[in-house]
Amino acid sequence: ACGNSSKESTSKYINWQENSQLPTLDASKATDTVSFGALNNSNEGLLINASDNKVKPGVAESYTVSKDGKTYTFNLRHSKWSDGKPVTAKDFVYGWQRTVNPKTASQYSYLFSDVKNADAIGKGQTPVSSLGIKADGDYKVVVTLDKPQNYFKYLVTMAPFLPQSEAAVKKFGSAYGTTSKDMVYNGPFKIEGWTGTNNSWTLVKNKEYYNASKIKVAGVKFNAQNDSNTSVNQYETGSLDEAVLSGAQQVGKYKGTSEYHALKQASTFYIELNEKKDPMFKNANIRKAISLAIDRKEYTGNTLGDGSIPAVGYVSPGMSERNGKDFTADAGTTTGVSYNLSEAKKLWAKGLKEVGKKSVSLSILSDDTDNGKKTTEFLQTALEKLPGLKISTQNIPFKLRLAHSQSGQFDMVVSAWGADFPDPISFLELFTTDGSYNNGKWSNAKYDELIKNADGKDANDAAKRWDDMVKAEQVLMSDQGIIPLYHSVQSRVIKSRVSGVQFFPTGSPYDFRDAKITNK
Amino acid sequence: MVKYLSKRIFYLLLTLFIVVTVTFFLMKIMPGTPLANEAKLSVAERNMVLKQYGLDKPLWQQYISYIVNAVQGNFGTSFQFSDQPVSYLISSRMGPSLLIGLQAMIVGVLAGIVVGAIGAIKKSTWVDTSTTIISILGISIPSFVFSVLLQYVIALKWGLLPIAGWGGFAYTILPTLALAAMPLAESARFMRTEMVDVLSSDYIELARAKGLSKFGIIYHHALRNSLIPLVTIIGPLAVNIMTGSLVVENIFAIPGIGEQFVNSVLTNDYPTIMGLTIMYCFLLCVVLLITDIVYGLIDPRIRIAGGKN
Amino acid sequence: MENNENILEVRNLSINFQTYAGTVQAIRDISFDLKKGETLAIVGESGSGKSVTTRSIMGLNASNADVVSGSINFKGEDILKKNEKELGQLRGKSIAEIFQDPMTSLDPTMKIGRQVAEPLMIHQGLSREKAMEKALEMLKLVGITNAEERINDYPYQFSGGMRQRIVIAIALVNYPEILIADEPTTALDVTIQAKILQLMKELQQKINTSIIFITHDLGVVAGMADRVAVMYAGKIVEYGTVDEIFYNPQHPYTWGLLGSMPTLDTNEDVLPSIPGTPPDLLEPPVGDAFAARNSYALKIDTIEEPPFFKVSDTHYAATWLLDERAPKVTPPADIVKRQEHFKNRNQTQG
Amino acid sequence: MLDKDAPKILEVKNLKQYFNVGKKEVVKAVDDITFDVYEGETFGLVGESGSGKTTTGRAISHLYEPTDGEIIFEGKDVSKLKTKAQEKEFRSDIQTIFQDPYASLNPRMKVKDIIAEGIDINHLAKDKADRDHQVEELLETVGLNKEHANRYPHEFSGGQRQRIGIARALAVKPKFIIADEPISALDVSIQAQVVNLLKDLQKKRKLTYLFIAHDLSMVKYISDRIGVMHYGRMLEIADADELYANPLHDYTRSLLSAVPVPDPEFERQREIVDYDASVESDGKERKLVEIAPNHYVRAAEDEIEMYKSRLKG
Amino acid sequence: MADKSKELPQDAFEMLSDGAHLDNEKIAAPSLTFVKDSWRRLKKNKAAMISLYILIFLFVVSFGSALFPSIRNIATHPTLNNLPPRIPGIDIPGFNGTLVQGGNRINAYTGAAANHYFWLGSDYLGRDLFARTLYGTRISLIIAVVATFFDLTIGVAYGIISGWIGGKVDTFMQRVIEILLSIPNLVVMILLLLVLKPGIGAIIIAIAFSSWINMARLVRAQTLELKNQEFVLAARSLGESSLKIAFKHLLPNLTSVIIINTMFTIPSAIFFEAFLSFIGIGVPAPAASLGTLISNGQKSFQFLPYQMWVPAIVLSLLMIAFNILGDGLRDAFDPKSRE
Ligand SMILES: Nc1ncnc2c1ncn2[C@@H]1O[C@H](COP(=O)(O)OP(=O)(O)OP(=O)(O)O)[C@@H](O)[C@H]1O
Ligand SMILES: Nc1ncnc2c1ncn2[C@@H]1O[C@H](COP(=O)(O)OP(=O)(O)OP(=O)(O)O)[C@@H](O)[C@H]1O
Ligand SMILES: [Mg+2]
Ligand SMILES: [Mg+2]
Repeated sequence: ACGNSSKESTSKYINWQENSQLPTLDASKATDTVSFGALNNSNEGLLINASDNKVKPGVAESYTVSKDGKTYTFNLRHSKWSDGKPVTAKDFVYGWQRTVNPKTASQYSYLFSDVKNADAIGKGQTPVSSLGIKADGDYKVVVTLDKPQNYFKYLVTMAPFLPQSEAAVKKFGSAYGTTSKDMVYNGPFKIEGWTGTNNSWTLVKNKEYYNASKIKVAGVKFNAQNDSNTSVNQYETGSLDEAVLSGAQQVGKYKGTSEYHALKQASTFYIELNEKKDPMFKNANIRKAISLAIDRKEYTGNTLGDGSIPAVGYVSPGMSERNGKDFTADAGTTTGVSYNLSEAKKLWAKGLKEVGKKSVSLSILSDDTDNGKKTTEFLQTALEKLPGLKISTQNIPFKLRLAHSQSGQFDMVVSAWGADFPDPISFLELFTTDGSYNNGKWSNAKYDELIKNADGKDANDAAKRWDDMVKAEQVLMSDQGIIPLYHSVQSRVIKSRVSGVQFFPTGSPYDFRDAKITNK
Repeated sequence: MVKYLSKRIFYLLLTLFIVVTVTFFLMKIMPGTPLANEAKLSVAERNMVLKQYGLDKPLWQQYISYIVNAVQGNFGTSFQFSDQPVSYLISSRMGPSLLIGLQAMIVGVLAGIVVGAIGAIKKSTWVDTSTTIISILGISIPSFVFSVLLQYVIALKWGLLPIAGWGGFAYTILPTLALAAMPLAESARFMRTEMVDVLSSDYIELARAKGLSKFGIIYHHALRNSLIPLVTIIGPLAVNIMTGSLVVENIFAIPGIGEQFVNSVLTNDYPTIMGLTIMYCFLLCVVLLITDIVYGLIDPRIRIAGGKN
Repeated sequence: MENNENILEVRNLSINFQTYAGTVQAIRDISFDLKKGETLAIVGESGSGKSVTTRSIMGLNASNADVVSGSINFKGEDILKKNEKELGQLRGKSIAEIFQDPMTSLDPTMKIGRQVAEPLMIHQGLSREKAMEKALEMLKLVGITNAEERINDYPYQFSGGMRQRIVIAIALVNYPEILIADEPTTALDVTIQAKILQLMKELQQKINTSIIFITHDLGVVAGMADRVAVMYAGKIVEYGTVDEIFYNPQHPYTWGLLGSMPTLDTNEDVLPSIPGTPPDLLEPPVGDAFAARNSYALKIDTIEEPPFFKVSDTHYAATWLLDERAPKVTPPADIVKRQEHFKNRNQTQG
Repeated sequence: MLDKDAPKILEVKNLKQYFNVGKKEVVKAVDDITFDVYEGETFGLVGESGSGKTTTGRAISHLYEPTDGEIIFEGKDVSKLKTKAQEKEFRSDIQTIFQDPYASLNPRMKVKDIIAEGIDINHLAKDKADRDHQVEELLETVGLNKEHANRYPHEFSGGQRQRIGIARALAVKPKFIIADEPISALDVSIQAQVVNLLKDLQKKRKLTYLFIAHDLSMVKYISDRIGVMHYGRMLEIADADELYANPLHDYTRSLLSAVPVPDPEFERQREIVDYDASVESDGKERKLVEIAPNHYVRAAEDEIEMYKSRLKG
Repeated sequence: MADKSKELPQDAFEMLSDGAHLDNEKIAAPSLTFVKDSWRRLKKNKAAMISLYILIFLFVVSFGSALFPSIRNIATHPTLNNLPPRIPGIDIPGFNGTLVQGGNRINAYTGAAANHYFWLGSDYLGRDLFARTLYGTRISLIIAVVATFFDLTIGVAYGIISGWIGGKVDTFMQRVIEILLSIPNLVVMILLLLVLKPGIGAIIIAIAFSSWINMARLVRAQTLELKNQEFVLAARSLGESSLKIAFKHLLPNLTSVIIINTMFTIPSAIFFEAFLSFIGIGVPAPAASLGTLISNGQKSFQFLPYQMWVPAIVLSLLMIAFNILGDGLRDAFDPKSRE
């Protein structure tokens, strides 16, 4: 209606709200989106994310890929660290080695697993220097992979692949990356004002950046706070230029205004059924009945109301496309995500008979977030419409829930997966029989084979690989290996004076390189 | 006095020791590790991370080294902030909490004294009733409701003060008010009861018989005698404020330890939760100790007795 | 000693208290005078209205008190008509009071020197130093040893007897014209009591003050008083000089009081006692309030209140036994002995 | 007056009762006192506040475990009672009447149940009717009505309460009653009622009293023999008349000189004798010495002569 | 006085026959027990009586409503969610189904909702807020009552034992309390709730863990005082056993302290639960306490204010009523305050 009435500030800085604190600036240690966001705006990798799932040149002006898809050669431009020293190929070699080095204990080193010798180094079997990255002079980086990897260009945009200055790491020692001062930057912005524990930090234009003249804003002031009413109030009074919305009311207030931005996340919420603990879930009819009993439209529209979209499958839409066609469109089936209560009841009755039960009591586990609670409450009412099913609910903190999920302490759990990089495999690899996040232990030989092909034999053939993945998705859905619920959307409001901020569904959530402030 | 102090400090340490022990083992029962994406790591990588946090050793060794470290003020490394020592995390966020807590304590107690004293002096009149209602409201309205209302009305609707954040005195006013409601109510209540008692005591009667004016009686005799016992509720009030700060800091986005505590609970950052728990206990013990000592210092009746103990 | 100037005249004073249960008629139509320099003792049992009487002289009655009638004339002015401010100028200066309990009547958190100096600062406008000097003198006068050092001590550092001396110092520091002592020694041991009483007598002579002395201990009365008023159930039932009351008592209640207190040479097997308990002042009985406990009661006692009968110029008693129509009764043996002693003495004197 | 051949009902031998033993400030509430009480007599105990009178009484009724010394009641050492039955018997033989009529009755119990508590403990009533009957009788004994049985203590005046307390003590048919300042809190006019009642009961029930008071005139009136206590010590013991006629110890003299007497002529002549308590702590060893028959004074070796001459003079 | 010529009977000046008039031991006033007397004084305290009635009302309504299946079974209607209060026949803004959205007051009951009436509105799942609030009140009261139970058992027993036995035992027990006291109870709660499965059970255990301490201290202090009262000594010298003394003499005299303290325990337990709910570790859905309802409502307070106000008012009412009643009882039980 009239969200435009809110005041706007005239600051040269963009005031930005984050939901959680900044844990680290050490690219080897970062695990969360806030850190990724701060790192990718203050540092630049070989390539950088561009809109529409493309990449554009970063420190590497150009790159070539060998025929077999195993060797990448990056040609670096002349650029500087914020302390004035040049950024060279060695910095990449050092940064990557440092991340893979088991002594660093990086939690994202697995992203390197296709780089030659990475896994062996992680296990401490070979020296770090054997990693498949070499500096060819100061301005050429040569990367060797164990096997072709279709999405490698996306990986190198990510924080763990950023260059790191050996001199800086040595100089700051254990403090490296723990405050904004104990860090050097080679990106468009430097970070200032972060003590390592406080709730605010500022991206300030980096004069040493090779493209500094193209940077339009003086900087971005971040505030971490998690009370969404407070943020929206601050947004209203103009002390914030951006705020993350939560809940149907806030979304409802701004939806339809030009300030409202629904940012798709490459993430999907789904139910896993614990086939190991409750063998009845091995019965496909039961799995399907549960899925069919959920009215995802009503759920996302009325109960969540935060802009999330009903699941169209497992892989989230808008993340990757081929020949202009979104993966979900290619995989396009409604099986697995549609609502039909009468059919559900039929299948349920049939399934129960097959497993020889009359009634069952199940508990459903989820996070203790607002959405988590709403979800369990909704599912409870929805699923109890299946005769003989009694549902109890449990909501616990996220990390605790993860622990429960992984140790199999659940009947049904609402899980979420966000892709690391914009390729369907980032979703699909989860549900192979031995997939590390396959907590429900669903197993399907056909599926396993398709994934194996996509990753191995078809890895260098984009079309075949795509086809493998589409089929895998279809198998997963028609067998109801998991029950997708919705694809989350992050709803933000941004003042109209701010423009040009880029958002990405994976990796770093935003990019301020092209941001602009137009004060009226 | 020295003996008394050393005895008290011994009990303080004993309390802390018990708290450390209990929290340590409670935390160990909990599932969860510093790992963000455990499943994707190789066993070697996982062990590497665990080793970094000292979680690879047997439990009793972890316990002993925790105690040893804690004695030296080292509470380990946060799970949430990689490489950040918990002690630094706490100390760097202490300032805002202390500032707001102290302000709230001062404002609340002072206002409470005034309100309570007025109630007692005007006992059984409408003034008394209204001061009583004020104090009961202060106890009855949850601080989160109160904070939200303050923020909505004063900051958002009237635009008088910043909504939230940290940076200068103006930012501290609303959270201080929100936190001060409880101590105001409690101390007003306490003050009223105490003052009513004092006002009916023999020495007040004597003061009247001396010909002191009403004001003189209250100022010279009644106030002091009812204020002294007020010191004893400072400890409990401090707890109230600590509890309240969790909510208030969150709502007003204040980078204090209360906000951190909630965040740590939500992110299962065990080392930080433990560090903060010990911190809170320590603070509370110290407040209790100080109030006891101050009470002894300002009340002539136990000045000596306290010393002898 | 004989000085007929009345410094205080209480006339027909009646005070009620409003309580949930009804109206307590705490004192009913009492009148008495206080002469300059004399000591008037008021005796009577608990609840008979002694404190209420003195409180109204100080203008300190509780908020639920209700002056039904009467006046209290202090040097020609009615205390009951004064407002709080005027009363404040009177209290502690012209009229001072010593309270019963030395343990609780000093402010526990104020140094005693300051507490003694306070009335000086209020009423004489003395500076703090001057007032402290005078306070020190006063403390020496009431017998605080080492007064120079102890002036900075707190009340809890003193024994009960010492505290009572401090309370007396506070009362006397402005040389009041009237000193009200409401059971000043009840809480003390006999030996300390004796010392305090002696001190009071000495001081009275020094500053020539009039004392209203309240007690229920007739022994103390005998030692302190010039004149005595005996109260029962909110009324004065007999008053006279100390000798008249002790040696020629007329009211059966006074007989009872004197009889129930053995002297060191009482030998009777049974002490004369007053049976029963005092009446409830919520509904004072018709007639003589004492009738129900009086073994000498006449029928008229249950019908009509006795007026005061004059025994001598200074001695009055409110009992029908003094009416000429009343039968002659023989008081208890103990009293007869006293009356005989009185007769003999008067004869030898006269 | 007193049957001198009467047997000793109570012997207190070198009784010490200290408090806070083991802590810094030991309170020597009772410090080595010795005295006997004969059957049927009234032994008065006087002394200033804090001199240990109450403590002595409580030690005798075995509410405290004595720090040292013996209390022998009817030939048996009180702290060595073995069986529950012995203990029970002792408990019903010795009863106390308390000082504060307001604190000594449980405000939440009916008078009936207060009085019957001892009856219940010792199973002295056959049935409920018998219990009620006994209570009524006791109430009558102390001059109250049976209608009062169903009321609560707060409805009574001080003197009435004190009589309820006496009824409670009498309920278990004791032989020995410790009356700890039973009249100090009462009005003069009521005191005599209670004293008369106590005297009357003594006669009718052959009771022995330990009568504690600080009102010396009353103590003299009621007691056969009197002990004077000071700072936890017994300073003088003598027959009541003897003590008043020939007080030997300075403290006794001082006490007597301070007693207010309801006789103006006497009062005008009164002279207060001061007592300097510091003599007691001059380090000399003192014990009770029999200066005249049945007249004991706490004296050091070298003071005996002085007391003897005092007695003659 | 003589002129007051009253008809005097002939025998006016005769002695009254002995004894007959002398019985003054009768008590005229009707027998008033302690409880009756306190009740009388409480009745005079209007605020306390109103509070008492409010509490009785809330208890009866919240627990009574559990007997009606139509209120007890709180159904979700996802299509009827977030509707403001609408009471048939009432057309006052705030109760007529309208709410302010974007500056205009609009009717929220459109489409599927047109024929529904939610007296106090509905929540995000379309549950009736009236029924939810009753339910939440019930849960909050249950939590409070259980906390009280621990107060009355652990707290009272601990206090009596500590005070009565005295000596070393007392010193030790007091030390334990001191230690417990110096652990902020919020921390205790959070730690316990991390370990236990969140839910009413955990909250009750957590509250029980620390709520009794205050009671224990008060009871101990009072016991220490009573212990040396002469009526207790009297019982001891009659040979009454300790256990009986505790039950016959101590407990009845502790009742007022206990009752008064209970009046303050109850609201603080309710309050604490609300607080836990706010930081997200309260009663898990779909169960709800007043605290969870308020903190849910608080999140959308600016849009759907009734969702916070309704439970917040009930909570405040409970708190105020308990506090005023507690104050009133304190006065009523205090014989000193006898007018
Ligand atoms: N503020 C009051 N409200 C109600 N009744 C009162 C009040 N003050 C005194 N009384 C009543 O007035 C009567 C006389 O009380 P007063 O204090 O004068 O007695 P007293 O003779 O001084 O007794 P005592 O020897 O116990 O001090 C008593 O019955 C008492 O209960
Ligand atoms: N339980 C106790 N613990 C410590 N000290 C005690 C205890 N009981 C009594 N005393 C102390 O012992 C001393 C003697 O007390 P006791 O009560 O026997 O004196 P008393 O002669 O009865 O005095 P009063 O005339 O005041 O009743 C006092 O100094 C008292 O403070
Ligand atoms: Mg009085
Ligand atoms: Mg005593």
